[in-house]
Amino acid sequence: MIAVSLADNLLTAPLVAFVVALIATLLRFEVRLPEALYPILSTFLLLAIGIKGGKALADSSIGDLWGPLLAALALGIVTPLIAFAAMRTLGRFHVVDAAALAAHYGSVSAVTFTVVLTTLDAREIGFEGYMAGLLAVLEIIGIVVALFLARKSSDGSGWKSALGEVVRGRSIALLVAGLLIGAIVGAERLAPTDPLFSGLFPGVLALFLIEMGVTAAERLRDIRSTGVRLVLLGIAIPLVNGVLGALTGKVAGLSTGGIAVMATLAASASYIAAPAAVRIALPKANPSLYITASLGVTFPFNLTVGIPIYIALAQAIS
Amino acid sequence: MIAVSLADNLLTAPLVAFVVALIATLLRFEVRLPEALYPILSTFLLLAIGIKGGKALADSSIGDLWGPLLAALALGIVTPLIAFAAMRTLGRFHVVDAAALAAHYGSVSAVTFTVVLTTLDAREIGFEGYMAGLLAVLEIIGIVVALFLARKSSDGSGWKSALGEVVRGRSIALLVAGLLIGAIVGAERLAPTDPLFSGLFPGVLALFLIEMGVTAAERLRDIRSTGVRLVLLGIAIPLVNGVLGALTGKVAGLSTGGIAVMATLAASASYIAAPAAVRIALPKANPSLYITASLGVTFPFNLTVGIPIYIALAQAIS
Amino acid sequence: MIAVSLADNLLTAPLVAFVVALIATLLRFEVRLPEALYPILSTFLLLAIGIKGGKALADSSIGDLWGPLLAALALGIVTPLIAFAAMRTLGRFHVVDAAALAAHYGSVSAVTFTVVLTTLDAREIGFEGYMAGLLAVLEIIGIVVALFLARKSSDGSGWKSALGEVVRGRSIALLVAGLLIGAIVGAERLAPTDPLFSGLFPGVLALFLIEMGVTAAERLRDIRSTGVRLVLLGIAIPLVNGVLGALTGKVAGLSTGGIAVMATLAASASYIAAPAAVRIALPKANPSLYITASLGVTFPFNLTVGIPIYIALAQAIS
Amino acid sequence: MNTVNRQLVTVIAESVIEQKLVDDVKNCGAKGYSVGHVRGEGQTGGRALDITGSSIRLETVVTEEVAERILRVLAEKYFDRYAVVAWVTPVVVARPNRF
Amino acid sequence: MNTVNRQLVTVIAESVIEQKLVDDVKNCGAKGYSVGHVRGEGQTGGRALDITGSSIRLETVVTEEVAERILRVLAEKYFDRYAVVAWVTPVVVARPNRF
Amino acid sequence: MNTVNRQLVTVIAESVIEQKLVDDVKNCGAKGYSVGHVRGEGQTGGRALDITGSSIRLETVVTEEVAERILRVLAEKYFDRYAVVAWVTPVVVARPNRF
Ligand SMILES: Nc1ncnc2c1ncn2[C@@H]1O[C@H](COP(=O)(O)O)[C@@H](O)[C@H]1O
Ligand SMILES: Nc1ncnc2c1ncn2[C@@H]1O[C@H](COP(=O)(O)O)[C@@H](O)[C@H]1O
Ligand SMILES: Nc1ncnc2c1ncn2[C@@H]1O[C@H](COP(=O)(O)O)[C@@H](O)[C@H]1O
Ligand code: NA
Ligand code: NA
Ligand code: NA
Repeated sequence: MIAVSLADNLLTAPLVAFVVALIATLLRFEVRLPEALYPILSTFLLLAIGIKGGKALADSSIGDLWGPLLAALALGIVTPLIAFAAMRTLGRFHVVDAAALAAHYGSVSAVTFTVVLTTLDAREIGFEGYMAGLLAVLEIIGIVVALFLARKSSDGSGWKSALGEVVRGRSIALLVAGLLIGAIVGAERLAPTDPLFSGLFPGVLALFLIEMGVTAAERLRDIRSTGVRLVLLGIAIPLVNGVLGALTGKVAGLSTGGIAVMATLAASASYIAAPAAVRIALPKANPSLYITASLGVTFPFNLTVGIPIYIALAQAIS
Repeated sequence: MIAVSLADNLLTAPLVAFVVALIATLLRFEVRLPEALYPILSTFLLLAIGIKGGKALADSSIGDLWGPLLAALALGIVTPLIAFAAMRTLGRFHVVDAAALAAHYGSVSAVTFTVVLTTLDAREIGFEGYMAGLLAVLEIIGIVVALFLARKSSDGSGWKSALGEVVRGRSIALLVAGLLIGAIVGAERLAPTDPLFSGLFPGVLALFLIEMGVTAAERLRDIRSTGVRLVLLGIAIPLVNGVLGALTGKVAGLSTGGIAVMATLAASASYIAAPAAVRIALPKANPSLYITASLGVTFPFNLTVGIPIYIALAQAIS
Repeated sequence: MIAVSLADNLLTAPLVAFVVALIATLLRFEVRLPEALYPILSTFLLLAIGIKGGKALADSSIGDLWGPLLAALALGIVTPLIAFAAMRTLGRFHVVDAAALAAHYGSVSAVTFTVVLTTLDAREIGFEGYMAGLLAVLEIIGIVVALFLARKSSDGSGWKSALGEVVRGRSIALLVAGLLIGAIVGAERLAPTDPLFSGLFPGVLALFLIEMGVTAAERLRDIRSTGVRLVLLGIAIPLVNGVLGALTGKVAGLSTGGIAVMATLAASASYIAAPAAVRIALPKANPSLYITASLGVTFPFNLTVGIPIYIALAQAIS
Repeated sequence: MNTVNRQLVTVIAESVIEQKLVDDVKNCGAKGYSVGHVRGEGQTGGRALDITGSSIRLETVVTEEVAERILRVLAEKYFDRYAVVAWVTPVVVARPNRF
Repeated sequence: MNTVNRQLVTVIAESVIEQKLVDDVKNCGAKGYSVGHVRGEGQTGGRALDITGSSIRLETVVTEEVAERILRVLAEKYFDRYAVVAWVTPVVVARPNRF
Repeated sequence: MNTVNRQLVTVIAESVIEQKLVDDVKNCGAKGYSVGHVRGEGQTGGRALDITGSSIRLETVVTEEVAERILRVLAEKYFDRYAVVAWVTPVVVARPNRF
C-alpha cells in the first residue's frame, strides 16, 4: 500500500518527464525542447492557470477570500525574512546574495503550484479554486520584501524599475489577464475554449517539465562550485516555509487541498520573475547562487519529495 | 433581456480576451504573447478556416455558389471605391494615402470573419459553410482595385510584385490550401484531425485576440497624431460597407447568418495582406495612417459594436 | 471497389496536405509554415510516437521483443549495404557519395513511419505497439554501418563526433525519452495527457506534412541537376529494402500490420538524423545528392505509392 | 596567410522588401550575402511597420566597386521610400575569389 | 556618392537590461539603433543568466563624439555590474544627417 | 577613455559545425564569442543544407595574433569542406584585458 501511494506520488507524467529529462541531460543526451517552445508553454500555463482560477473566483463570495488573502500577505512577508536570516547566518552569504536568495524563496514557482494542483486532482483531493489569485499576490510580495532588505546595496534606479519589471512583467500580467478573462467570461461561455485551456493542460505541463528537467540538470552541474551549504539550505528553507504555509492555511480556514497548496506556495522558490527582478535591482548578487538554489535544488526537491510531504502534512492537520 | 443579449454579444472569450489585453497594454502591463506564437496562431487560424470551409464546399453544388461569388466580386470592387472616395473628399487625404486606405477597407480581416462565425455559432444562427471561399476572393480583389486607383503613384515594378505578394502570399495561400485539403479529403476522413483543427479553434482564437489587443493598443497611442477625421472615417466606412454587404448578401439569396457574414466581410479592414502589399506598391503612403485606421480603429469597432449591428441587420432584412 | 481502396490509401489528410503543399510550392505559392513551428511539430511527433510506443512496451514481455529486435538489427546492417552497392555500381557515384546515400537509406524516416501507422489505424489493421522502439534502433544502426563504409574518407574526428551526434542527437533522444515516459508512467496514469499526445496527433501530422511538401518541392527543383539515375535508384532501393523488410518481419513472427511497418521502416530514408551526421563525418559528400534523393524522391514515393504496396505485400505474405 | 581588402556593406531594412533588396544586391555584383533579423528605432519611427514583420539586417562582403554600386542603388531606389539604413566597413578576407 | 565617416558601436549585453541600455544610448545622442539576439560565452560565464533570456546585440551608427559618450556610460554604469561587452568600428555612411 | 585596438573576426558557417567551430576559436585563444542566426546565399549555394538548420554567424573580438590563428585554422580545417565564409575588421575596445 505504501508502494502504491509512492507510485501515486512519483509516477505521474509531469514528474517522470522531469526526471527522465534531467537524467538524459546529465548523460549528455539532447532532449531540450525547441527554443521557441519554452516561452509558448509558459505563456499557455500562466494563462490557463489564470483562466481556471478566474472561473472559480467568479463563483466565490468576497467574504470567503479575506482570510486566505491575509494569509498570503503574511506568508509573503515572513517567508523571505526566514530565507534571508537563514542564508545570512547559517549560510554566511554576503548581504546582497542573501537578499537575492530571499527574493527567490519569498516569491513562488507557478510550475510547482501547477504540479501540486495536478497531484491533488489525480488523488481526488478538492481545493479552493481561487488559489491562482493568491499565486499572483505571493509572486510579487516576496520579491518586494527581499529587495527592500537590500535596498542600500541596490542601484537607486534599479530598485524602482525592478519592481515595475515584476508587477507589469509577463508572468504576473498573463496570470492576472487569465484571472480576469476567466472571471468575466465565466465557465459556461468559456466552454468552447476548454479543449485548449483545460484539455491540453496536463500534457503541456508534462512537456514543460521536460524543459525544466534539462535546465535543472544544467544547474546541478554548478552545485560543486556553489557549495554544500546552499544545497542544505535549499532543502531546509522550503521545508520550514512549507510547514509555515500549512499552518497559515489551516488558520485561514482552508480545506485539506487548500492547505497543501498554501504550503507548496510558501515552500516553492521563483525562477522566472525573481531572477529578472534581482538581476536588475541587485546586479552585484551572484546569479549562480540564486539560480542554482532555486532551480537546481529547491525545484527538484519540491517536485519529488516536498509536495508529497506538504500533502501528508495537510491531511494530518486538517 | 437586452442585458442578456448584450452579454451574449460582448462577454465571449475572444472579445473579453481582446479588451483585457488592450487595457492591460494601455496600462503598460506586458501581456504580449511570445514572438514566435503570433505567426503560428495566424497560420493555424487560416488553415482551420480553410479546412472548415473546404468541407462545406465539398457539400455544395456549383449552382449554389454563383450568386454569392458574384456578390463578393461586386463588393470587392465597390467597397474600396467607397473607402477611396470618403478618404479623399471627407478625409482630405493625399491620393496615395487614400488609395492605401482603400486597399485596406476593400480587403478583409480573417480574424473579424472568424469572430462573426464564432458569434453566430454561439447564438446558434446557421450560415453557409462556403463563406471561407468568399473570404479568399474578397481578400484579393479589394487590394487590386485600390492599387489600380493609385497606379500612377506606384513604382512600375512595385505594382506587379505587390499583386504577386498578395495572391501568392501566406494569408491567401494558406487559406486556399486549407480549402483544398478540406474539399478533397472531406469531413469523414478528416475526423481524426478534428481535435486539432476544430476542437482547439475557439481557444486559439481567444489567444490570438490577446495579441491583437496588444497591437491595437499600440496603434491607439498613435491616434493623437493621425487625427480625429481618421477615427470617424474608420467607424463610418465599415458601417456603410457593412450595410452594403448585408444588402448584397440578401440579393444573393444568403441565409440570415450568411448575410451577417457578408456584411462583416465588407465592413472589415485588412491588416495583414493589405499593409504588406501597400508597403511594396505605394511606399510613399504613410503607414501610420492605414495601420492605425485598420487596426486601431476599425478592428476594435467591428469586434465590439459592428458585428452585433451586422447580425441585427441581417436578422431584420432576412 | 478499387477506386474506394485507392481513395482510402490516397485521400487521407496527411497525404493530401503533403501533395497540396508540394504543388502550391511548385506554383510559387507561399504555404510554408512559420519557421519556429517546424522544430516544435517534429519534437511533438517524436515524443508522441515514443510515448505511444512506451505504453505498448510496458505491456509486452521481453520474450516477445527478441525476434523483432534481431530483425531490426539485421535490416540495419543489410539495407545500407544494399543502398551502397546500388549507388556505387548502378549509380556510379563516388565512394563518399555512395556512403552518404547509404547512411540515409540505412536509417529511417520517423514521419514515413508515422504515416504507415496512421494508415493502418484508418484501415483498422492492428500492429505491434512496440515498433517505435525498433524505429529508434534502426535510426542509428544504418548510419553507423554506412559511415563505417566510408571511414577512410571521413575526418578522424568527424567519424566519432558524427556518431555522438546521432545517438545523443535530438531525434533519437526525444524518441527514447518518450519511450521511457510511456513505459514508466503507463497508459492509465498518462490518460490526462492523452488530449495532447494522442488527440492532436493526426492533426499535427497533417500540419507537419504541409511543411514536408514545401521542402520536398524545393528539392524536386534540384532533380534536374542530380540526374535521372538518382531518381530511379531513389525508387528502386526502397522497393528492394521494403520487400526485404517485409520478409524479415514475417520471419520474426510479426502480425500483418507489424510486417507492413517493418517493410516501411526498411524502405524509408532518413532526412533529419542522417544529413546532420553525414555532413559532419563526410563533409566532401555532395549534400544535393543525398538530400534530394531522400526528401525529393524517396519520401514522396513512399508516401504515395510505397506504403500501399508494403501494406498489400504484408497482407499477401502473412 | 594571403589576405586582401574588401568592403562589408550592412543594410537594415523593413522586411517586406527583402526579396527586392537581395535581387538588387546580387545584380550589383555581390557573390554572396547573409540576412538576419533585428528590431530597432530610427528617424521614420518604424513602429507602425512592425505589423508587416521585424526588420532584416543584410550583410555582404564585396569589392570597393560593388560596394559603391550598392550604395548608389540604395540611394536611388530605397532611401527616400523605405525605412532603410546602410553603412560600409573595410574588412580583410582570406579567399579573394569568394568576394 | 557623397559619404562621411561615422563610428559603429556594437554592444553585447544580457537581455534584462535592454530597455535601460537603449535609453542610455539614445540619451548619449544616437539617432537610431538596431537590436538582434545572440548567445555566447565570455569571462563571467553567462550560463546562469540563460534563464532570464539570451543576450542581445545592439548596434548603433553614431558620430565619434557620441561613440565616446556611449563608451563612457557603459564603463560607468554597466561594465562592472552586468555581462556587457562593446567595441567600436569606423564606418562610412551615405546620409550624414541620419546618424 | 583608455582604448586599445583589436580585431573582430566574423564567421558565417553551416549550423552543424557550430560546436567544432566554437571549440577551435577558443583553442586559438579567443576569450569570448557571440553566435547569432542568419540565412543567405553564396558560392556553394547552401540551399540543400537548409534541412540541417540555418547558418550561424559567429563573432569574436581578439588580438591580431589570435585573429591570424583563427583564419589559419579556418583555412586548414573548414574552407574546402564546409560552407564557411569569414572576414576580419579592426575595432577599438575599452577593456584590453577582456579580449
Ligand atoms: N543610427 C543607426 N544605427 C543603427 N541602426 C539604425 C540607425 N538608424 C536606424 N537604424 C535601423 O534602421 C531602421 C530604419 O531606420 P529609419 O528609417 O531611420 O526608421 C531602424 O528601425 C533601425 O533598426
Ligand atoms: N571577445 C568577445 N567577442 C565577442 N563576443 C564576446 C566576447 N566576450 C564576450 N562576448 C559576448 O558577451 C557576453 C558577455 O560576456 P562576459 O561578460 O565576458 O560573460 C558573452 O556571453 C558573449 O556573447
Ligand atoms: N560575400 C558574402 N557576404 C556575406 N555573406 C556571405 C558571402 N558569401 C557567402 N556568405 C554567407 O556564407 C554562407 C556560405 O557561403 P558559401 O559557402 O559561399 O555558400 C552563405 O549562405 C552566406 O550566408
Ligand atoms: Na515561496
Ligand atoms: Na472590407
Ligand atoms: Na531505411
